[in-house]
Amino acid sequence: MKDGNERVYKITTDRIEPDALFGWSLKPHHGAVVTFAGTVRDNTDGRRTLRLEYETYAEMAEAKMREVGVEIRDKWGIEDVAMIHRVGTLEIGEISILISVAAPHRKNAFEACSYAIDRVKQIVPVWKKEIWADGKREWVERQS
Amino acid sequence: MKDGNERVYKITTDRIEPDALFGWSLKPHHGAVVTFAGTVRDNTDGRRTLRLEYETYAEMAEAKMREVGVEIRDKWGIEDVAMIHRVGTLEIGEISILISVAAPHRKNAFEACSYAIDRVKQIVPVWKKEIWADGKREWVERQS
Amino acid sequence: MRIIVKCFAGCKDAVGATSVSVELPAGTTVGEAFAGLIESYPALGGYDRSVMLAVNRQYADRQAVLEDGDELACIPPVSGGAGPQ
Amino acid sequence: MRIIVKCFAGCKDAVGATSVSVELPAGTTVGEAFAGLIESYPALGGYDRSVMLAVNRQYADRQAVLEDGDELACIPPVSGGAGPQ
Repeated sequence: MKDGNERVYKITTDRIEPDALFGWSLKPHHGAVVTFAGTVRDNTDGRRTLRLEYETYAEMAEAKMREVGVEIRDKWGIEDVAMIHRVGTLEIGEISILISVAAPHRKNAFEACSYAIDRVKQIVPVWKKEIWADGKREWVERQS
Repeated sequence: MKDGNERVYKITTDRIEPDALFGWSLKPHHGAVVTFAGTVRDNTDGRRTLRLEYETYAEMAEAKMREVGVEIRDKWGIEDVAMIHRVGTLEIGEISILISVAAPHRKNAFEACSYAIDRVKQIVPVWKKEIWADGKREWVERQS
Repeated sequence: MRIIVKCFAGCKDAVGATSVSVELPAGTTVGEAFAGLIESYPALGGYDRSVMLAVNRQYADRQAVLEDGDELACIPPVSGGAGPQ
Repeated sequence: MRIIVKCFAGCKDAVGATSVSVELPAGTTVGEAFAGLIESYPALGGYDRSVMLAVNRQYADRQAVLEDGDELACIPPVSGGAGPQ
């Protein structure tokens, strides 16, 4: 648990552990921590995936994640948001993105965490390439 | 990561770690894991809390948690729900309840996790006693 | 017939025990049994409107009829999980 | 003036490089610069409607005017996080 106002908005090539952000967001006046982990699925629309390769525009990505944090502060008054996005080669089941939102009450924390991942997928410059089980490699380039 | 259909609905007196349920819920076809941690706050409506004491009707509580899991399967088709509730004496910042919901897509996972904690607070027989900083001790008995 | 009554949180404090055994006439309903408990333990009266009653670990209507050996639980409003909302 | 163009994902493949340096007349807009890139790298044409353009790490309108030393980034639809929805 941290007492200061540290926030984490980070791009990393390291493996992300599911509890990596818990201590960063939790403070003594909080009662709720909502965490979202995006994980690598073994298929997309039924087509088998072998692994994913993520690429980023790192300098801009961290700034855009921070911007999502500012939006959340303005909308819900929630200060304690942390997010980390992994890039490089990821295997099935590994965490690509982890977002943690801590707040005194749970309703806001759920809304803010759901909003955070929606916004990340809109404005944070990270791309993934599907390495399909059939050997093909394709950038995933669609809004979602 | 588990391949079977194990589910966790557990009352415990042990400390709950924030990643305790991650591996139980995640499977290879999932892309989203939403986790809710309820934590002990240092105040209620501004009054200082020293710690909390939780009591349960254990045999019924685990069955009721399982029932919430069945409701989620019926509503969203989500199989992979895990929840653990701690009882006994808890200090500020410790986790009283942890709920993890894993699913192929995130929207359902957020909805189901939020629903899970709402329902737990309605039907699972667990009570907490506030140990106030001023020395008073009081059962918290209100619907919320 | 004889049933076991389990008491939790504030109900436990009102009764002064986590569990009591009571003798009741056959055909007694859940609601009648709780009314009888209030007579024996007047402090339970404060829970008459808010308590939920469970028979053998399932929430039960007050009209439900008890049977010999049943476990009746007095469940004040629950407050598990985290704080309100 | 001279600007740096950064290319990612499919745009990078179309250009064949992560970064190119281009010489442009003063007053060139973001949109004009991208049109010029399509002339040099026709495979970029497929991104004309979907690409977002950023100047110095801020998303920019196509009408924005570039300045010497700017970093222009060609950003195909992003696909970070987890799968769709």
